[in-house]
Amino acid sequence: MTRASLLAGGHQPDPAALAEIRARYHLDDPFPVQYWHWLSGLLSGDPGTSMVLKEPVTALIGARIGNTVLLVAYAGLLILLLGVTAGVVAAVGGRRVDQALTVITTVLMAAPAFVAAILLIWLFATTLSWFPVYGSGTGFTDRIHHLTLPALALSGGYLAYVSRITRTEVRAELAADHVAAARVRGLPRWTVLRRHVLRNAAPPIVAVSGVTVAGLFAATAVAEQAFGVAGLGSLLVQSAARQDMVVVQALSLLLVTVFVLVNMLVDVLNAVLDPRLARAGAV
Amino acid sequence: MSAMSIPMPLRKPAAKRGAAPVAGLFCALIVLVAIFAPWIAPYDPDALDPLNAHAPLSARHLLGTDDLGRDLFSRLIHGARTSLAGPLIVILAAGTAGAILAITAAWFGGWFDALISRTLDVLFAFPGLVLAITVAALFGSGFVTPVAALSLAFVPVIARVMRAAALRERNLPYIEALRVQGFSGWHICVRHLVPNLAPLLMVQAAIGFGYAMIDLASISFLGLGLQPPAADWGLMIANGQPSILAGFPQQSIAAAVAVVITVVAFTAVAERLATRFGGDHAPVR
Amino acid sequence: MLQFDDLRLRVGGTPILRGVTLEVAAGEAVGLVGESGSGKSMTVKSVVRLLPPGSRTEGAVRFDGVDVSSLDAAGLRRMRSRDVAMVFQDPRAVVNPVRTIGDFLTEVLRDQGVGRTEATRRAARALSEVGIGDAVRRLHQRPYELSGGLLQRVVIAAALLTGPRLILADEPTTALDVTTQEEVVAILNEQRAARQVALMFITHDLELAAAVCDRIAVMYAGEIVEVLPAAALHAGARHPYTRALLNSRPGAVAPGERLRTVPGVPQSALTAPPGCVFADRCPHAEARCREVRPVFDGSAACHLLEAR
Amino acid sequence: MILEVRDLRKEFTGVVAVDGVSFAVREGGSLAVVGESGSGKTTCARIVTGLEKATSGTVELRGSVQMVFQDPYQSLDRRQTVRGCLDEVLAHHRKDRSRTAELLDLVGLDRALGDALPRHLSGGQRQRVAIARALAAEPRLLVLDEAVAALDVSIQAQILNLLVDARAATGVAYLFITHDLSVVRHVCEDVVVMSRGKVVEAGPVARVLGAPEHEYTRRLVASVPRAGWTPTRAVSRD
Repeated sequence: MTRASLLAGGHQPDPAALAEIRARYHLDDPFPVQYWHWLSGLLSGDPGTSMVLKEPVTALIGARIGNTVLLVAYAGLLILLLGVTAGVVAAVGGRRVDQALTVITTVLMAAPAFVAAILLIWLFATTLSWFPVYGSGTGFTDRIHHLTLPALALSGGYLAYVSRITRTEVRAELAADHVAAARVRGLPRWTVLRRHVLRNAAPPIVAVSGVTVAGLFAATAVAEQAFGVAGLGSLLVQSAARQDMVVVQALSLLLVTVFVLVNMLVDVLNAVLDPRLARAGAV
Repeated sequence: MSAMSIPMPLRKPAAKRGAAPVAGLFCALIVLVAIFAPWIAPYDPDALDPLNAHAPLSARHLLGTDDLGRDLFSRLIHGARTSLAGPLIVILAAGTAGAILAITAAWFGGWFDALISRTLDVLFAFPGLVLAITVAALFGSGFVTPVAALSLAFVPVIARVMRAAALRERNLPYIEALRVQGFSGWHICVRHLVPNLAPLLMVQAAIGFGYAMIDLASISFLGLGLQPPAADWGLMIANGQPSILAGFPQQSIAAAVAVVITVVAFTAVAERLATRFGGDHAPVR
Repeated sequence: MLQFDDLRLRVGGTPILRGVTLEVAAGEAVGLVGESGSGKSMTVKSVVRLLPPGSRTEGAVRFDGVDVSSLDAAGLRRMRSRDVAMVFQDPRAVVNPVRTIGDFLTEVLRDQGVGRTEATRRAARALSEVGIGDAVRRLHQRPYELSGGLLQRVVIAAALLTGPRLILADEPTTALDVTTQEEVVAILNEQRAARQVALMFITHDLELAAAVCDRIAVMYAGEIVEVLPAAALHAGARHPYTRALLNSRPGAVAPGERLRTVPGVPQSALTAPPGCVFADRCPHAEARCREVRPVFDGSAACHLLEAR
Repeated sequence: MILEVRDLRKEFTGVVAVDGVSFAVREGGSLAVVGESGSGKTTCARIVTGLEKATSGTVELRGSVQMVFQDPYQSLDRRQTVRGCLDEVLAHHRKDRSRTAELLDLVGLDRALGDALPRHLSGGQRQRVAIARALAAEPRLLVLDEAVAALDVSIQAQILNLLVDARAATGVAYLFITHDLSVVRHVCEDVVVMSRGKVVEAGPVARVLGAPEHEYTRRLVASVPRAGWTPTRAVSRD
């Protein structure tokens, strides 16, 4: 079955209708030309209309973007708070603590979002019923309630990764000469940790956290699909399965744009945190 | 360097040293299982037995059966094949392409390096999963499409690390000494630069294998990879999801555990290699 | 004021120091000279307990008669911040790269409860004392904006700022050019003399040590093999290793002549033989040198010198 | 003259590293280029050996050139044995492979060390291997870029003796890049003093270091620690 006949909605479509559809969606043009039609539409502010859902892409995205942003913010907060804290604790907390956290992060890093998702669903659907395992919810509190499990599933691996990087960076700073010098000058342990270790380890941690949060937008696909959240990720997956190229193109472009923007934001933040980088960039 | 840096203890905790050989053995075992799956599996993984659906764990069915009465243990064993072959192809393709791009970029420098680096930066902005989903929408689902898309997405990940390393290596005095000796660039690259970068490439490949496995399984889980009735771990997790709510979590849990343990084992081996040869971890995407 | 009493140090089972005995009087400058691996740096770091993890010490380091290993955390901090200061080899590694020179200079004072204005005023004065003009502008600069020589002077200013009674200088000029080295050493000398501060000066350059210090201790393989007055370096050096070091310098012989070298490579405390540490390289070694460890008699540790 | 450098100039994106430098090395001679960091002396060496291209000026070389680097820990391929390293160079220059043992003897390395990897060797031993590798090609000029700076005093003395012997045995000329005036006095006949990219003084070692004429050379000579030396604070030059 060709894409045009799929759109015409029948096994034996009327040839005239088929031709009309092919012309309207430029399906006879070679792929670059099709792409150009879509791109020029996008640049004039209209990403087009879904061929399958017969709805404007802007409306489809508008209805779902709130859930995705909320989910990313929720998961991002978990990643930053828990990940960075665990990393710092592992770096300064002695060997037992470090070993325990290493085991936890190793398992978390290997547990992708969909594995975490089915484990959470199993746990909360059969044993505990603190959080709903399906749907997006309505109103802010209810949505947070619904998004808790997706956010947990989404953040696990990234949280472990951020914690690992934090641990490595903090340990590297702890071993740095200027930290030894600060200790020899008799500064209190906490002052050394705050003013020299954490302050200097911050730029790489911010960079990695930023890339991680930027990547979350793409990763929402799995978490939203697993928990039936109506968001951009699940829309992308469903549109891909229906070969609804107009929506897929618009969404992947949006996700890549967000990824690039967040990365730029992180670069700017890093230049503020580390004056050496600002200078290197200026020369 | 300065005389005052305090050396970190070189000895790893005993537990970690003990874990690497076990992980290595497990990796070897899982590869053997994948290769000899048809001889090991007790049942035909696709044999339906609707009367015996959702059978519990027993001596006949070690892990029970799924919603269609297929033996889960046999499906898990057969699933190892695509679940391992996919990441393997991704890593071989992306590793080869990434290393070649990285080393040529670092070696020639100038506008050639700038061109390759910028192209990789653009490619890097496409998260592997989004790229794979988009490509699946274009060319349809299956085994080949996601593997090809992920291979492409992994090239910049590996190439970035390798380029930085190659650049560092290229500026070491021993390379300059060889240049002064009058050796050709080709000789220096092939006989010195590449062999010295090989351990790092190995580490990158081993780490990347775990990530590729997770990404491919994610795509299967989303229904954009292999299609039923194929026995693939990611697909099994997705197929088992409705049964969880009905109280039969075996299919999803068994496949999930297989994915996690395999990734943990490969990552443990990779980290062992990394501490042995040095090098950084690949950034997660 | 400072006493090393048969100090032994092992790090994770590896011997680093094999019995160091030395005294530093108040206001005195002692040079610690030796090749890499001789343990001179660890000797000095043991004073402020800046030792790698897994270190075990025997013997004692006493400051004002108090064994530093017996100090609790607060006592150690008080000693580090008020009594002893340290200057390191590479100023660029030692000053926090993301903070300003002013932060670096004032943070210890601020921690001791000195107000911000007062701390800044004292920091500016300290900079001008080590010959850095335009102190107010310098306080707002960051380490990468200063040359290595200038930065080392900042480190020295920071060391002097809290009014210590002992400065530990670990190869403070090795990373600097020779003309810059002269300036930094001159400033160190001048400020030390003006304030009556004691100094332990680590270097591998015997002539530099002689110019800066009152006495010189020569270290080899984790031991002090000879202690002698700086003025008597050339005429008074008696230990074969000290003589070997003096003869190894290119300036020791007329141009074109062969240098009188000692064979082999420097030993470390780990590879040291049971007898005299220098026996396997010593041109005068006898049978007993290889078997019996010579006793340090206050000026040298050598069987051949005992006999005379 | 084995090497003649005329009016050499090198710019790195806006910074002039070498500015109108000329010098020459006699057949079998030994010339030192001394200066402090940033003087441009290493850039000159790298241009002579072809590692950098000059912005302008000429380098005339009559015969082959080899180089020994400062850092003995990174100037050898960490995966290559001593013998492998020397064999590779001998084969490349179509020299007799059997000379490996001869080269090891020349630089005073035990033949048994032929199968050792760099990580098994001390800094001095590595620098001997680097010198053997450079001499394997039988060059007419050897550029030594701070080749003894990273070594301990007693090892440095051994290597300096080795360099004097090797020159006597092979007739190779030296271009010695260094900051250490005592080394210059010991092994060189002529010296060029560089400061901020320019040659400030040149001539025979005894004359230039014994009775320096330029103000910078005077300060350089005066700041070397020696018997009876008292460091003084020059006019502060922030």
